Amino acid sequence: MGKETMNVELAVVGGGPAGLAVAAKAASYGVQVTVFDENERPGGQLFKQIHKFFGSKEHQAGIRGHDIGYSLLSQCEEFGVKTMLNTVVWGIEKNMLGIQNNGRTYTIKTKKTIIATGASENPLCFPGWTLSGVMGAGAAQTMMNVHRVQPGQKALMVGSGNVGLIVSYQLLLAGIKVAAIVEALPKIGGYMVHAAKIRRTGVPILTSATICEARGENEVEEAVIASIDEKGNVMEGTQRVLPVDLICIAVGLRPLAELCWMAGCKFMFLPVLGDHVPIHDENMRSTVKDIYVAGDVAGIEEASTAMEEGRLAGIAVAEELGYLGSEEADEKKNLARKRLESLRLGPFGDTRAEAKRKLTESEVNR
Amino acid sequence: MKDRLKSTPGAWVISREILEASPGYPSKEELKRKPVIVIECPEEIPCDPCETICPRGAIVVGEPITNLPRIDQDKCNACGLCIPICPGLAIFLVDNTYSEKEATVSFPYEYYPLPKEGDEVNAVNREGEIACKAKVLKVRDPKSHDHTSVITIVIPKEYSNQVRGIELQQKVDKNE
Amino acid sequence: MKVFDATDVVVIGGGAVGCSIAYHLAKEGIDVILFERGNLASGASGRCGGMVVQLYGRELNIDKTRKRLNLTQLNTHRLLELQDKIGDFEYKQIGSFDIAVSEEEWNSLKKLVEIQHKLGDNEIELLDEKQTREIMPIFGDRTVFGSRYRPSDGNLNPFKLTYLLARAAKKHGAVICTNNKIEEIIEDNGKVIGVRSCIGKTKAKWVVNATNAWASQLTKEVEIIPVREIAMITEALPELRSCPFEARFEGEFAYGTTQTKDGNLLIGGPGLPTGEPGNYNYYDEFIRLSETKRCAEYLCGFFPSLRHVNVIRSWAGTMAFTPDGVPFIGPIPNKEGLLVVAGFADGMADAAAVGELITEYITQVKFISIPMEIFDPGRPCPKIEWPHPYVHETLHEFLAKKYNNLELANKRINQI
Amino acid sequence: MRIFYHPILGKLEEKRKITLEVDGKKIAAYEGEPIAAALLAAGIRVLRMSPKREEPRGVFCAIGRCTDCVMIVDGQPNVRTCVTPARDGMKIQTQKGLGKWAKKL
Repeated sequence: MGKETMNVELAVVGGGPAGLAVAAKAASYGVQVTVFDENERPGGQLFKQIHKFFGSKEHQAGIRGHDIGYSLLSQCEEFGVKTMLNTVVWGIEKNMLGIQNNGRTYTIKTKKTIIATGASENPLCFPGWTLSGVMGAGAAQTMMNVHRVQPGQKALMVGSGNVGLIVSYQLLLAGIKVAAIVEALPKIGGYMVHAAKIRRTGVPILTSATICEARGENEVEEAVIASIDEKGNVMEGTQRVLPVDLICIAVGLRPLAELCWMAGCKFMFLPVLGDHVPIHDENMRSTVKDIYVAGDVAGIEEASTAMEEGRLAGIAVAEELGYLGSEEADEKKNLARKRLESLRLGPFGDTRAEAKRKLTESEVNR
Repeated sequence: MKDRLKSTPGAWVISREILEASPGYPSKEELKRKPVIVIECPEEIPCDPCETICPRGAIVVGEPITNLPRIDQDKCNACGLCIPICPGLAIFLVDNTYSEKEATVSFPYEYYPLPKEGDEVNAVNREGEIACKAKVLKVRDPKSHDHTSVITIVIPKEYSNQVRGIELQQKVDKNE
Repeated sequence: MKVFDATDVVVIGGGAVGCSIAYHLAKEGIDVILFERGNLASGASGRCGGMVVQLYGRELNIDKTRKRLNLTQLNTHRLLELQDKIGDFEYKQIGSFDIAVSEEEWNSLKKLVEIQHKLGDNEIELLDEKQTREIMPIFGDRTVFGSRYRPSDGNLNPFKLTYLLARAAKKHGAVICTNNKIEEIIEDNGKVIGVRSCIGKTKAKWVVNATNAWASQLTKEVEIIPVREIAMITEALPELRSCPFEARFEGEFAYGTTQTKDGNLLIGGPGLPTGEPGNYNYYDEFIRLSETKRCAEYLCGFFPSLRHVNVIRSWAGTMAFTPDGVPFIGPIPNKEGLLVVAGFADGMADAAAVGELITEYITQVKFISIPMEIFDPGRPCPKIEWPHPYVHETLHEFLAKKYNNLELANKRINQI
Repeated sequence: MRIFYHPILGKLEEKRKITLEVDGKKIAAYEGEPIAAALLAAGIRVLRMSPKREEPRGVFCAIGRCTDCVMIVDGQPNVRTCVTPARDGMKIQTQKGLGKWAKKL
């Protein structure tokens, strides 16, 4: 327990897409920003997104996630954003952060804090789920796309949301065979185009199907899958044994909002956005003074929205700190909000847009 | 080959009718008449790089961004710039005028290793089933494609409406 | 909803104490419904350290202390029996310390133990520094003058205790209804006739308010002082030969540690003052950075080797005190059918016995012989004068006084 | 198995090679990569045995949240190998149960 104290104008907790976007934006107006991240390198989960992003030109559509990551990093560098890596933020209180770096504890005094801690994957329990070789789809993605290591040779994907579909595709890119994708619902959860490109390789997508069991001595050696009826019960006689050594679980994400809870933010339960989500206003400000949220911690969406939310928060903070006039800030914020809106259109975006509206229009904000 | 797992029918497949009814899909006449861009994008997702990249303004998404891309076949000269930019890998180029009996299909491909020009490969349909033999005509992988190669294969004309790719060139364990 | 229409006894509060009451009543064939506003053990039971310390604090009011001890000693026996009956809740009698960290404290502790021995509490031991360190080798160099040690104290898993009690209660026919807040205890002419919750009214002959720190919100007649406590838990460690212990910190209420069966070390102590004065803000269950830091720093002084151990979680909870420090257990005067069970600083040290005591009262069948009078919620409760009852700083001062009051101590000693 | 060639990420970048000692055996690794990645590349997938039932566990979340991948690193148990960078000469042991602490507690 050290007694060292540092002063930071804007502290950004989490150096993923949202955090870096906030940092770059706020710093571009002159705010002194420090980003804290637990990992050896910044970028969060952005560097494992090696696919081209959807969206429009302003959202950097058609550009691969990791390239967006590099450009964000260089922007941060250009504007003099400081980063503290291998640093855990373990506590928060008003305008104070508790951090741990290299076994030492420090206190950080901040004027504004952005919590952009992202999300974690939901687990799924079935017999054998603790075996080595059963892992989150994002974990497999990290291993192959960031660390360049194959997490297995032959995989079963559980879940057909965009994460399940994209990671299945990336497994194929990394030279890993995909035995099947199983989805408990009668319809796939992700985009049709993602499913289509996987289907072109012959990987079967089995809907109304589930994993029953993972088997193996120490590691996964085979998976048992089966069809399920409308009530979710396994239909006898439909069980199949697949020889796989990797089972990826892609059954959704939930916000990593511990720091928001600790800070005393008010929450709203919104299953569409992953779970309990910190209530925030249309400037991404939480219900606690001087604390902002951005990205998946403020509701599970995807990296493009995370970055747009980050930019919005960055502008709002720069305004609050007096680096931007209110007129100019309003204009910029409106543009950012427009870009966000356009990412929340269509049958996939509507429910999220509605949930986000509930958050920003919550009475607690007033 | 043991009995392979069959994908659940209807679970993901976009029926030919839906595809053909979508505004990015060319008409039968156009398909016959000239090389055409085929956009297989029947879901309203917020995405428009195909519109942005088209130098002739032939692809229009417009506002809102979730509109399905529509293509003006008269403006389109089938340059194929939209194929590698599509994040969904959903744009193809079909040329039924290649020769009397043969057509070409160009499609995006990101797997390793790439086939070589002149290779004999298996062409696959949207379900990954082998449809016919094909010959690789062109493999284009310039830097601007950002690792999405565009491969053109020559196939018998009657398959030009179903072939949308080739079998992966990875060594596949035939026992499974 | 028929099942909730009427019953013999309604128990409010699903902590260890409430579940124990439901279990003991159901076992005697009495119809009982337990209502809990959150989940079982979501209040103080699930946030405590699970320490079963039979005599916390250094209260020198010997009469009260002795009577309290009767109850907690009985509880210790009953916990052992319960563990055979309802399942393993990891209760282990591993002893507990009360440590003196100053010369002054050491002297008062010596006197206290002497008196306790005179009163027949032969179990309590006075250990000098060397003996203390022998039993608990992980103490660092911080001055430890000596300790008061009770070998039969111990710890348990409060979640398991609560849930096992609830399960056993259900087995005997009790109904457990969680996530249902009781809005009101309904009275008619000085007689309690039931409760009202969001699912409707439930008629009952008896209502037991076992909400501890929240008791005065439903029963205005009792005054409960809620005290915010914080806790932290470390990663699982090998057996530290670490007894539960308490030690005062700069005149404040005690900090303590205890190791769970899985090896995690639970550490806890008083939280910092929060909220605006008069705002009833004691029920503040947010944890703050500064208080976790303070607590960790203090305990690292005792156990320097724990400096490189990771804390994996921290939280805050609410303890409850009565103005005179003795729990309220029993009927509320002029409110026929209403019983209050509240004001335990450590419910684990009372849960099993209190269940029996209440059952005994309701069934009028005596099978234990602990006089309930001293716990009478209607007793004249000597109130300490505070500027405002819910100002945190004052409470800390109050508690410090309560534990340190040498003048009162000397007076009492002279009386013996 | 390492992915030496990736169709999108290209050739594996050469980084400084280091040596880790895992349960007495030496394995090669790249400096700074997470220990868990180095072990996976060396085909080591079981990282610890659970305390109660002594069941094998491996990498699960790979972002430091689940603590399923903890091992004894240089005498310190419960080290999250998925977020701990590999350094030359590190001594890594499969953690059995709560593990043994080299430092006295």
